[in-house]
Amino acid sequence: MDDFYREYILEHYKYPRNRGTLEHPTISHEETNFLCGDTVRLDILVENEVIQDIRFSGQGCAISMASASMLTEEIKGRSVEEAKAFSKEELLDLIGIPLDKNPMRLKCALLSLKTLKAGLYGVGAMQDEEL
Amino acid sequence: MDDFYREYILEHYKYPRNRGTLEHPTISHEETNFLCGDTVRLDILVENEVIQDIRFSGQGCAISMASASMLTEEIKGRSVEEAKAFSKEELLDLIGIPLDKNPMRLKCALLSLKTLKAGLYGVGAMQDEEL
Amino acid sequence: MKNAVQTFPIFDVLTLRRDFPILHQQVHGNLLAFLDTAASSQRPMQVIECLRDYYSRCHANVHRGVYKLSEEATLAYERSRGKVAHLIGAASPREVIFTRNATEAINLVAYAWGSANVREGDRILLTMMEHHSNIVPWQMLAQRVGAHLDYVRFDGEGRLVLEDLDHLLTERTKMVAVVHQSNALGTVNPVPEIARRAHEVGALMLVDGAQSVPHMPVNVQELGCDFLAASGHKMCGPTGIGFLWGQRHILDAMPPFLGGGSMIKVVETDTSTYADVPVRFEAGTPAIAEAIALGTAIDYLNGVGLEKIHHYEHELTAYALDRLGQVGGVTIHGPHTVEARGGTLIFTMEGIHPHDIASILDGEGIAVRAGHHCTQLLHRVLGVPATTRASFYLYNIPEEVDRLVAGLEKVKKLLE
Amino acid sequence: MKNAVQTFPIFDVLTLRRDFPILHQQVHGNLLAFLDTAASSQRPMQVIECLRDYYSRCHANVHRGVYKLSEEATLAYERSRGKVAHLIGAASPREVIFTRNATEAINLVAYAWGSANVREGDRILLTMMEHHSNIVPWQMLAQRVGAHLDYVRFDGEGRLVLEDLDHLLTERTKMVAVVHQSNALGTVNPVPEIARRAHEVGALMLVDGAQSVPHMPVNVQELGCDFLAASGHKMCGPTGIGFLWGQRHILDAMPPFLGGGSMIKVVETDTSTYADVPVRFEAGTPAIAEAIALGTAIDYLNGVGLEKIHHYEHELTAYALDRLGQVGGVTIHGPHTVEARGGTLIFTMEGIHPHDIASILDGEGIAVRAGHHCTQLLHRVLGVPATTRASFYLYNIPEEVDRLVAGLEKVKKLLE
Ligand SMILES: Cc1ncc(COP(=O)(O)O)c(C=O)c1O
Ligand SMILES: Cc1ncc(COP(=O)(O)O)c(C=O)c1O
Repeated sequence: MDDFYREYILEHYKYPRNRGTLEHPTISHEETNFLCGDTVRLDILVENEVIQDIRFSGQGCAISMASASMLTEEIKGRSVEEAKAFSKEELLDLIGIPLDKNPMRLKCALLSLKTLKAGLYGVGAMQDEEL
Repeated sequence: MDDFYREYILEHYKYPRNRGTLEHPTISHEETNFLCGDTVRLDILVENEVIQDIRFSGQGCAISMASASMLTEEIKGRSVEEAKAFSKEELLDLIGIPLDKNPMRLKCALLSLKTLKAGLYGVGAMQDEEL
Repeated sequence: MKNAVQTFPIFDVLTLRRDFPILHQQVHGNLLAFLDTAASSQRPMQVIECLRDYYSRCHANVHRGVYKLSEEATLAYERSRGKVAHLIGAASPREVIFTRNATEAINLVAYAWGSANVREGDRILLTMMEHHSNIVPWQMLAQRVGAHLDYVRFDGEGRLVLEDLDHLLTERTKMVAVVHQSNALGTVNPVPEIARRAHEVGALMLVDGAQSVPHMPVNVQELGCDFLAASGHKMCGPTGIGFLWGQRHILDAMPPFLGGGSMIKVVETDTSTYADVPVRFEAGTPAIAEAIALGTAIDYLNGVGLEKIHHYEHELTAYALDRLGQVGGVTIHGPHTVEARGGTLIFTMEGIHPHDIASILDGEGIAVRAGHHCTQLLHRVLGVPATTRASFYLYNIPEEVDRLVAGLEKVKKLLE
Repeated sequence: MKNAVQTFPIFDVLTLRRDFPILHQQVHGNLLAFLDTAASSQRPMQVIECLRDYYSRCHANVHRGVYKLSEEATLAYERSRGKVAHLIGAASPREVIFTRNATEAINLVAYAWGSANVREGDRILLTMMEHHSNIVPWQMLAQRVGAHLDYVRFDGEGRLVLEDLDHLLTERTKMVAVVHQSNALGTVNPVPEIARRAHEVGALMLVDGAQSVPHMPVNVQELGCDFLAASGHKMCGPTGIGFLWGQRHILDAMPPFLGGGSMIKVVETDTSTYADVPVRFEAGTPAIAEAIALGTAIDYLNGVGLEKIHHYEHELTAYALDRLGQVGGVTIHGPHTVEARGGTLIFTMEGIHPHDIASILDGEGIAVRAGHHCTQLLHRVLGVPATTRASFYLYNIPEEVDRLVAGLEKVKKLLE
């Protein structure tokens, strides 16, 4: 849908924030969307229960990459507790596009959040509805 | 269908010809219609390649019993060769009802012929389309 | 018999019948009296229109498409899974797997769960009133792994002999698979009690709900079972769709059944990683339109109310038991009261073959079934190779019972 | 682009499109251009009406009913089996088994034939371009019995490397399972030659005809194979129906797959005697309406003519290969000429993710698919995780190719 590709999204896609890796991350976690093979890896530096730094790498569509860019921007500097509580609704708000009616694209948008939560909780995988 | 239950059929059903068994049959064969559990057994006495005597036993619906009665009546005295060549069309002609449009009842009508042919050919079983 | 109709004012059956186009046709010159719902029900216009609408407006393959049609088809398909879950009180739609029919659902358990959990010497407990679809898959499993089958008997009233559980349920029993409502006798079995007993020895409990889910409120939590199987075509839905419900943790631990598209995460040359439930058990393109239309059928049944349908069928069955019981030479097999029984009854007529009964009734426009109704063990216990079966649903009326009785009198006149 | 339409005067596509109601809708403000038939085709009114008519006039369960509705349903169901048999040149309708889809058909062979015939150390030969539905069932079989899988490679043009057969085909090879037309590359494989080679070492040959049966004349005698699998929903038929064809003597010798109603002769407590083919493999209530409507779909395809459809798709594909090849940054994977290829093509665009392509095209009303198309092994060979796929059928027009090209230009403008 054209609607997905707003300026705002495209800007994050073309000029991603926090793209890259960390040398000594406290947590490093990677998730794959098996429906399309997209991958997001997050390197997170935690100090005093606060996310001091976070970087994302991987490959995927504009939606998943823009979502990772926005999420990392939003979450950096927050406490781990706050990050754990960050909901999928908040992320979708941030992205600002009506993804709820497209299950496939929703998965793209939520991939980075899934990676974040699985990483912070230290679990292997996470279902969409647990976000 | 009411049509099946013509006087002629009912008469054969209520007063079957050749019902019973033979003491020393040359051939004795039994077939079951697995769709309904109906059974027809034929005892056949062959002398000089001619069917000298034939009896049927078993249980089934009016159609299968009347058909066995008519078939045995028709086939008695014929040569084995003729009996083997007796076709399902001939039997249906004899019964005189339009069974070709009802596969279930067709099976009832043909059970006795199947028993006859399998018995004469000495094979274990026979498909409808081989009759 | 307009009067009779008014004796069961649970819902307006005559108005409801208008939803079923097939019921308004003549068969051999008489209005169709369809008394074979136990084999397969008829469908309301709403379900037929749903199929038409789906194919005319929104069909596409599900799950992987990012374009609008596929999106809509996927949402409708998953919404339907939710409707099934809600209907049977499942904890989550993820516990519902779409299959072709109840038969495939039971085979899925026998193959996927069975092969992983049943070992040589183990036992599977069935009953003598099971449908072949709840016998043969277990026989095949037993033969594959060297397990054994046991059977609970039923008594002269068509009730399970629960005392049999005392010696048949042992530590070796791994599965108890029981029909909820018999498709022949009509008996409704005490599933919660049997499930409790099964769990006491560590066995799982599968309920064959093919005949109960369409006709009464069924709640898997109240039944206390582990698996439930049912068929869409018996509950106003299309053919080609049915479902298996299973406890989430049991499904999660089960290996897949059919392999193919959708049910995988990663495929490599020698091995694959499988998707989560329920998709793990839905290989290939599912029966999309059929699943969606099953959702519409569930909406329809909920609209009338399953409690009401059940009640209505009780009234109709009581009437039928009474009227048929008065026809000379007729023996009804199964419970003679409506307590814990559904609207399906089998009978025999002294000296007259069931096929002849069904054929002659067909001439009157009355559709009943003759045969063993896929319950040969049950018929062997009854001592007859075949019976005639009349079965009712929300669209049947007392007048059809009267026509059945009149038809049976004609049968007697013709063949006696 | 009315001119373009007139360049392929094989049949009157604009008139024919009127039969497909779904094609005349707007998606996001644009006329739908449906280019995802390889996932699932659309249906003509004739098929939709067939379903409606069946449910409104003649539904009843098949095979065992003696009353009129059941008679008619049974005849229609069996007539449809005959249509399938005729379509693929089978020796007899008895060689045709109805399944849910191609996936179930292949699983049926892997379970029923496989478990009885494949032993530890045996080998099964596939190709790297197989659909997951023709890989995973064999992996599961191999794991059950301890057999091994081999794969024929494909080259840079998407053609099978037939020389691989020289060393991969051995006395231990029991089954060769090959896709007839690839659902990704579009390649049409030389099945008769592979079948001949398979038979030389005593192996059987299964052909995955999911993408060939809908699009070209397919004759099992000419292919020389032993099994053929296909899906109704890809050939103008409903979802929930597909078929397996097998050589009669092979089917006759096969043990059953699913157990249940209909597929038995005699059921006893411990064991059962099974019915003859094809019923032995159709346990439970089949997808009756769907099978009948598949027959109507076959009538429809025959009415247009499969030879003509094939020819028309060739013209359209040649046009698409030409036009797409000129879009900068687009790489088409698979044969670049229409020789031995069908109307399905996958491509990638430099630096742009297939999901974005499909999403943006959706905004233009163009439905294409993005992903691995259930061919992960193939995509791993290509070195890309996903591609975009456009696929054609008898209802597509050159104008839709032009819109696809224009859409891709828009994608580039937006994302580059
Ligand atoms: C080549 C091929 N084989 C098998 C299949 C599986 O078909 P279905 O999903 O209908 O079982 C498909 C369809 O996706 C296919 O394209
Ligand atoms: C009690 C019971 N179980 C199982 C089945 C099998 O249902 P299906 O043929 O739809 O798989 C039936 C239907 O005949 C049934 O009545």
